[in-house]
Amino acid sequence: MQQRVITIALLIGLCFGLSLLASTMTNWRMPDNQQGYAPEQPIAYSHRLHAGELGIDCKFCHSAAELGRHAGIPSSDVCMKCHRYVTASYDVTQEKLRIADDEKKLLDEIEGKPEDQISAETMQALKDLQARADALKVPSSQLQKLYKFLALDEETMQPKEGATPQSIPWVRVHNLPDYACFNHQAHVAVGVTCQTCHGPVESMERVRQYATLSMGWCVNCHRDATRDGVNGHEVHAATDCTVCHH
Amino acid sequence: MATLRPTLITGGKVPADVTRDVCAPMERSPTALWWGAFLLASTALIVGVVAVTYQIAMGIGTWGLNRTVGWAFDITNFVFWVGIGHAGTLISAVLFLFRQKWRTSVNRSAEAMTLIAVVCAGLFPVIHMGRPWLAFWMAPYPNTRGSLWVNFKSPLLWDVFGISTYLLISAVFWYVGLLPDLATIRDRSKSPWRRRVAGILSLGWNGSARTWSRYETVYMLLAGLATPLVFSVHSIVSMDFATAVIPGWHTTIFPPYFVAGAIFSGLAMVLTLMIIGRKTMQLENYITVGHIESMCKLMLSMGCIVGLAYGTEFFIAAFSGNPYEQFVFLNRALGPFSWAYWTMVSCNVLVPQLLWFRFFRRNIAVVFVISIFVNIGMWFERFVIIVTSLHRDFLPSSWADYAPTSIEIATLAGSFGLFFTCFLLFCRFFPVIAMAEVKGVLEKPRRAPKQDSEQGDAA
Amino acid sequence: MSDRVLLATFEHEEDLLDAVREVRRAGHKILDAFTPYAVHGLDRAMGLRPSRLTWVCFICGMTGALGMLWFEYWVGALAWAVDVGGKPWNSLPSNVPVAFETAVLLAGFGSVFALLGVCRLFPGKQVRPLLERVTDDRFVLVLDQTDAQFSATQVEAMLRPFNLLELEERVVAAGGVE
Amino acid sequence: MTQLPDKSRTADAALHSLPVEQADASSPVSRRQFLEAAGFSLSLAAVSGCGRAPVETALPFPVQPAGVIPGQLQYFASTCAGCPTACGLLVGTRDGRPLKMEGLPEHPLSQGGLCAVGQALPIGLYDSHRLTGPLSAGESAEWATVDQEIIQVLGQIKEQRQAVRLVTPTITSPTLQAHVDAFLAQFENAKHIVLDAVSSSAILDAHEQTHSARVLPHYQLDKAQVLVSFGADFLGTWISPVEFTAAWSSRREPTEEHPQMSYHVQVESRMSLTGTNADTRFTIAPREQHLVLSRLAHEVASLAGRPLAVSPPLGGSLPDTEIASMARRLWEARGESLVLCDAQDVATQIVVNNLNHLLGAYGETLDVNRPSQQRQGNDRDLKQLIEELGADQVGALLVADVDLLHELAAQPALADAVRRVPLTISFAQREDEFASLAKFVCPDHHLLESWSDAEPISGLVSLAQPTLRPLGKTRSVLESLAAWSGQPATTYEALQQHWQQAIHPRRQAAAPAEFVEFWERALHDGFIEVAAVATTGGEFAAGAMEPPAQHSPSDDFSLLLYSKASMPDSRHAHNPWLQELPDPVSKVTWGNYVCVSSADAEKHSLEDGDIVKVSAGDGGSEIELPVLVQVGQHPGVLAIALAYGCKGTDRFAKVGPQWLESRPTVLENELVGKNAAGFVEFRDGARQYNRSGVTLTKTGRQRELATTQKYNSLEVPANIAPRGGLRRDVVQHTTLAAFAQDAHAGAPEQHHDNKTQLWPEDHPKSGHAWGMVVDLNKCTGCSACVVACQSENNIPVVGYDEVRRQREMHWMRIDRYYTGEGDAMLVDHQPMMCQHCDNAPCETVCPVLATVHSSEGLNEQVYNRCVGTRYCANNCPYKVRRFNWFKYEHDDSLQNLVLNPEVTVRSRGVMEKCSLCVQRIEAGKVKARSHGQPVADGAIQTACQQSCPANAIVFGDMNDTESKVHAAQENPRSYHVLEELNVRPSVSYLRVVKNREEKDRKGEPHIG
Repeated sequence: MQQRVITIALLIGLCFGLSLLASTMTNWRMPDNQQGYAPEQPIAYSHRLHAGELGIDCKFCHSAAELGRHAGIPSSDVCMKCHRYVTASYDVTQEKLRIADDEKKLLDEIEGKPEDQISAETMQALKDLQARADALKVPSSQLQKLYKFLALDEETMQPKEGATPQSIPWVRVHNLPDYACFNHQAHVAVGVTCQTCHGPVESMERVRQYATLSMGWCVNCHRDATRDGVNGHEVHAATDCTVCHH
Repeated sequence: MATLRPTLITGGKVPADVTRDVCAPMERSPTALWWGAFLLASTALIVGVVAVTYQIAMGIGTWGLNRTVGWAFDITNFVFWVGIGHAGTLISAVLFLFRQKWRTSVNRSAEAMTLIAVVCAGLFPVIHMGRPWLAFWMAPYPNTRGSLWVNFKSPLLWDVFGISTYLLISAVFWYVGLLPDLATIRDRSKSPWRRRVAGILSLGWNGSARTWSRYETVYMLLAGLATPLVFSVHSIVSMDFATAVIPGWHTTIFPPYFVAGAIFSGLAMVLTLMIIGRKTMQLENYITVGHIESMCKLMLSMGCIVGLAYGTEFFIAAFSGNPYEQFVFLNRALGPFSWAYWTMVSCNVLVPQLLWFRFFRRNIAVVFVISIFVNIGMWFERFVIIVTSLHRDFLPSSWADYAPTSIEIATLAGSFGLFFTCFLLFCRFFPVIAMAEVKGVLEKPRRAPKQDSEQGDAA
Repeated sequence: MSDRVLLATFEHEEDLLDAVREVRRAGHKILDAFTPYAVHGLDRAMGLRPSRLTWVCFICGMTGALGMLWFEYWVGALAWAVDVGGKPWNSLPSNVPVAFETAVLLAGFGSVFALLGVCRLFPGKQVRPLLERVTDDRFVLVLDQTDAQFSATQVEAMLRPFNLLELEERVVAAGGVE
Repeated sequence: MTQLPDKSRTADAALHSLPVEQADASSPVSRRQFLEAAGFSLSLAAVSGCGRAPVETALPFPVQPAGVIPGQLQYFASTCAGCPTACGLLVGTRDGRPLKMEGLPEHPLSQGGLCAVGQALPIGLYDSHRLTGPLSAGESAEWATVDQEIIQVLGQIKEQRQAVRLVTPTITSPTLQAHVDAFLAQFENAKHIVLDAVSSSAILDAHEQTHSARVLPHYQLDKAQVLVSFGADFLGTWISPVEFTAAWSSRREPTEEHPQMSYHVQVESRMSLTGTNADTRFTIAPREQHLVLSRLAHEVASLAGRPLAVSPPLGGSLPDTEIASMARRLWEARGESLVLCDAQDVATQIVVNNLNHLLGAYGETLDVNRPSQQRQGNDRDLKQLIEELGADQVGALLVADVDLLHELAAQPALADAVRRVPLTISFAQREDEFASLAKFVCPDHHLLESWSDAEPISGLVSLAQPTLRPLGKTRSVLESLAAWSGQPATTYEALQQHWQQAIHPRRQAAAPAEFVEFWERALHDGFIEVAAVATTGGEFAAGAMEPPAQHSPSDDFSLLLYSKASMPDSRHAHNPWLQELPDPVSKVTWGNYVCVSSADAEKHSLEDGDIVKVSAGDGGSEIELPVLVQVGQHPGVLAIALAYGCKGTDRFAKVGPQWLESRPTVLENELVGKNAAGFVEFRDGARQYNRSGVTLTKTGRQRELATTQKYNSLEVPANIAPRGGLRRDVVQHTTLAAFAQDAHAGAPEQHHDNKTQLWPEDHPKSGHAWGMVVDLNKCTGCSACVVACQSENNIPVVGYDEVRRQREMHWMRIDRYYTGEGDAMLVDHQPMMCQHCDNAPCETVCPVLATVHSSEGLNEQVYNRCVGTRYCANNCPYKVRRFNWFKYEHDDSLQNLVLNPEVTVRSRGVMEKCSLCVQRIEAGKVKARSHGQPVADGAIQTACQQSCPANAIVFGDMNDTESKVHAAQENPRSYHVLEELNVRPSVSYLRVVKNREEKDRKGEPHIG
């Protein structure tokens, strides 16, 4: 009798544990495998928006990828190339455009009409639009952070007195161990796309480690590249140890 | 029809006596002598553990090695213990195949010694690594390195397979041999816990004739497997050196030379233990002077083979006309480490020559002393081979000296501690003599005569 | 159902051997014999056929050797051919030692586990010894009483000349005398 | 934070299991069983989640400087200020920090070479022991206050017309010199005293007499066919070693077509680096120099048909025949011959000048019109200063870039005298002996932090530019002086101003007329050639040659004070790389010692490491140091290196691993080495680095020397040498005569066939096949490459004890062998690094594939795969593998800035070795590929090759038949070390050719 109870209990435990395992199988990782790592960033920069919707080329910001070992996290002044002028968030700018259109429509309606013939509703509508426009928050909270790091005055976009610009402490997503050395230039030069290793970044709101970045993953890609070539032309992707380990 | 058997066991023992005598040490509480020995051994063991812990915490630098002499005490101890580990299998397997019945009294303890020695040996390849916690990289397991396996061309990897196989097979061999005796213990022991433990360990052995016949077959098979194994293992160990380019290592005679040396040292260690054991456990009737003498004969022959090997090395060096080779051997005999070399020669070649004389072979005290000498000599053989070859190799600029540190000496002591601690525990908790086998070789007492009619019928 | 068996206990292996021969000559069925050590010739006397464990051993050994040889070749020459000291990708001599060791390992373990299997030996197995001393210094012959022309007295008469110590009847559960 | 999801999961597991347990709470057994079950499920849950690496943030520039590419090395041309030689420098900076010093290839003097000191600059920069701000009376202060106080005190001094003395070593910077003069001009009684640790003032004084111009001639060794040097260690430390090495080695390259090379005789008392490389070497007692030179002059004069009036006395340890032949060869090569001498005795130097005049060296191999400004020390001024100080006549004493008290240790009273000086200012970067007494310490920049310029040779001006912002609140001497002279200016402004006024007008026709372009050209190239400053006089007026004084023989020793190539002066005493760099000759690291000749060692039964007391006759200064028995040293001579025992070097006490049996690098209240400057005496107007009447006594104590080489000969010990196996031909020799007949002369006869392979060669090297060739005939053993490698490859400093235990970590070592005896002795220097064998013994034995062969012929060592069995090191015939016996510390976060990010920092327990700078190879390949071109020959240089002053190392692709390395391997002199092992190295060596008659090697058969 008691034996049976025990066995049942054990079975329950076992099934429970197994089910638990099964549930986690999806993100089953070898130790040190950082795949899927998507830390929160000091500024909620959206690659989906910039690289995706706005279609900015990766190398516009990560310009060093063509020139050296590191793709490099762009320095904050790169952001300022646009955000000196674009200070509002994406939705806000869109909203503003919409309001402007409506306002224009209304104004067209009342074009040349004398004061007294303009209906109260229209006036009200105009007022409402005004109110909506004023309600819009400019600049966006995220950009404010940027300006703060750069110690810029939000109105004038001029450096604040006495304040020195700070580096933005981005959290590293793709982080190889110190004994492994990946050279971006080498790969970009032969036309390996960023997505090959970094995945569909243009669709990521917050950047996530896409590949396992395990040695096997690198080596197999090198083998395939040597066999099939990279988009058309032939390459020799060596699998010598010291290509990465020196 | 009744075959004549030589007197192997004295004192006119009958099976019942065997059971009693052999089980006695397990059943009575340990003697003061045992406690003393155990205390000594375990102290040495603790010293060793401390030393190894310190070394692993600090780094290999706590050994006296340098850029030129990369191995010294560590691998010396390794080869030494592997060598010790060879006698057991030799006695139980090889002598079994050669139908040497006298082995039955000593094979159990010899096998135990083998097991323990191989464990001691196995430690050193691990702790001698710069990063012992990565020792598992030596195993060919599937990995995410795409997929990077191990180097099957490296003798060190052969070692990994050789030693682990040897350990496992000897363990199985020992345990299988132990089964009937465990059953005996189970059936006769009074204390319930021993009954229970022996019951589990004996796997429900019941001495059925069917089981016995299969058992015999398997035992024979294991012996047949263990015999080539024992030769292969030390051949592989010798290849660690033989396949290298270093003069003094790069020698084709190493495999036989090492195997002979291994058996030599193993026998010496068995003798040392047996001579102590038979005294302390009152087993003089089972391990008789006859046993000791026949082991002495074996040891003498092995000693001569080893001596021959020493000579051959020099001859080949001279014959080869290779100045590096020649220099290494001159350096061994006359260089900074000549003291070690001559210790080796005198202990391994000169001293054992006494065993040509029956008087010495049958004189327990003398044999004991000789066995100790051989143990020392064989340790130095490995030391000489490793250190003298390394410390002065090709480029004079990188010649270096070697001196052990306290840590290394403590580690060596620790390995002896481990060995004796385990062996003492074995003597305490296991039948040191294979009862079932000894019973089989007892001298048969007179039988009551049978009726002639039976005879007639039979005829 | 249950069997009634007859246990004949002897003191010396020769007695047992002779008794076994005698009993078989008389055409009685021997269930089993129990001895403290391996009695030579008993298996022949009882007419047990030689064990087939040697084959198990051989097959395991071959598997080990060939399997390992292939694995080493695959690792060295196919999976990731790495230049090691200018040695050939597939260098047979250097593959032999490991292959050999593996062969021995598998052969050894294979035959031992086969033994435990066929003899149904496993930890925690309950044994009801027929006689305490069967693992000490007694030899027991177990005869089946169920066959037709069996009679205890006859058997006793038959065995007495072989210094029979005692004869005992026992009822055991089906499935042998263990 | 990334742990969270996993944690929560395990928590759930515990939660869900609760009700079930209550249901079954009745029986204790089942509870226990149950908990096991629960525990099991938990463990599964735990397994299901794996840990994350710690969060790492990346900080980009807020605003990125133009041209900076993250992780790319950028080179800036500059000038080395490690010593007054002012070699051209290429500073490699990465992400804004200088990492690697390289030679400036176009530089006319150093020609791309850089010495060990230059290579070791970075670790001196990232030194936490440097002063970070000014000190006032030992307390750290603000610049403003310090300036204020100093200006005020200076004001008083000006009023009271007190003497102002500024002591510096030779200043090659024209701008700084100008500001020094300007500063001193404020005062009525002010003087600039030039103190060189190792001064050559006698040479200048001699030329003042013979050429009526106090100049140091510019020695042009590249023009010298016959070269006789009396004690001048010009390849090691004398005046401009890098320049001289380049020049000297340019004449050491005999080819099959032109089997010619220079003839170099060295006459010296101790074994100097130059001596080891000479074709012929004689040893004489130091005091015989004058005598021998006079007799040589006599011989040459008579050859010239202008016999001297007085013929010098006979005797001395150099036979007439030798002197005669020396004279003959000098005379035959007149116009192309040169005599050098390091004597600090004007009379002797006058003889040298006469000799060189007779040989027509002036204008050919000697240039006094564009003199060298690398040594300006004036010892007479110094003597005077000491007297003034003694008499309390100095109001203000300013000392820059030299430790006055350390160098003048012979004057015990000096310290008190300095204390009595009203105003003492030190510009020291670290608190040295003088600084610790000085009222004010105004620390100077490290040279990589500040602007500067130099004019080593009149007419060659070069610029030094800062490569990072000053790490501390330091200030350049120039700025300090400017501030105190009342017209503060930044060094940059000062430089431009001075160049505009003084340098630009001297421009050559080719140079840009616009100053801005002129400046930019100079800045880009690092140097620019201008018109030399016209020197007054320069015409030879034969000074009277006084006959040498006769010396009565005595049993007393004569003591030689020298400086090591690895530690030329005390400013580098805090540099761990240089401290651990083996001396090129003795191979000893960490400290100085007394070199004793073998004969004397035998006589006094001395062995290496015996501590002896050396005391000067006057009973004044004495010193206790361990002995080094130095072969090739003249009997009766002791030699001790200067620049040791510097204040603050006890900081190295704990360098290297500390464990149960380790010995400290610096003993209790001692320093690294001992200061031997106490033996320097003033004699006839110059500081003398040798003195006689020195006694030596054994103390009976011992201190093992930390040498990297224990056995010093190519010949194995005779008592255990097999027949025909006495000598090992790892270094092969031949003589010029033999070479002229057969270019393959010197190759041992082959006993082996290394064509046929045991197994099929199925490892084609289709792409590149990297290889290296080292020309042993050019290599002088200067050891610059050792430090270059250390700096490039993050090689740790391991300290005295580890070196003593033969565990030094240098990937590149230089083996030094003595063979033969006396004058016939041969000394060889053999750079030894991983030979990258195609049949590498180390690779076969590694169980985990941590060292394997690359498809380009490199022997790869993968640190992160290594488990540290040391089997590979055992099996390496060249013993070039280095093991990390301990975790060598990288705790000093400032010092860690020196680490090269391209090279992994090895952890404890792994093997390492020369990788042929594979990181540079990979970078070079990527660079070429991204431009779509093949790798050009010479585009990839290894660290050792780049900086080799002798140009002895060639590296490249052996598959490229056009490459230099391929050509070098085709050279008849090329051979492999231990060829008979058929390990097929990728590194070859070029046989040594000595321009001498064979005297040793009496038909001794060789290994090979």
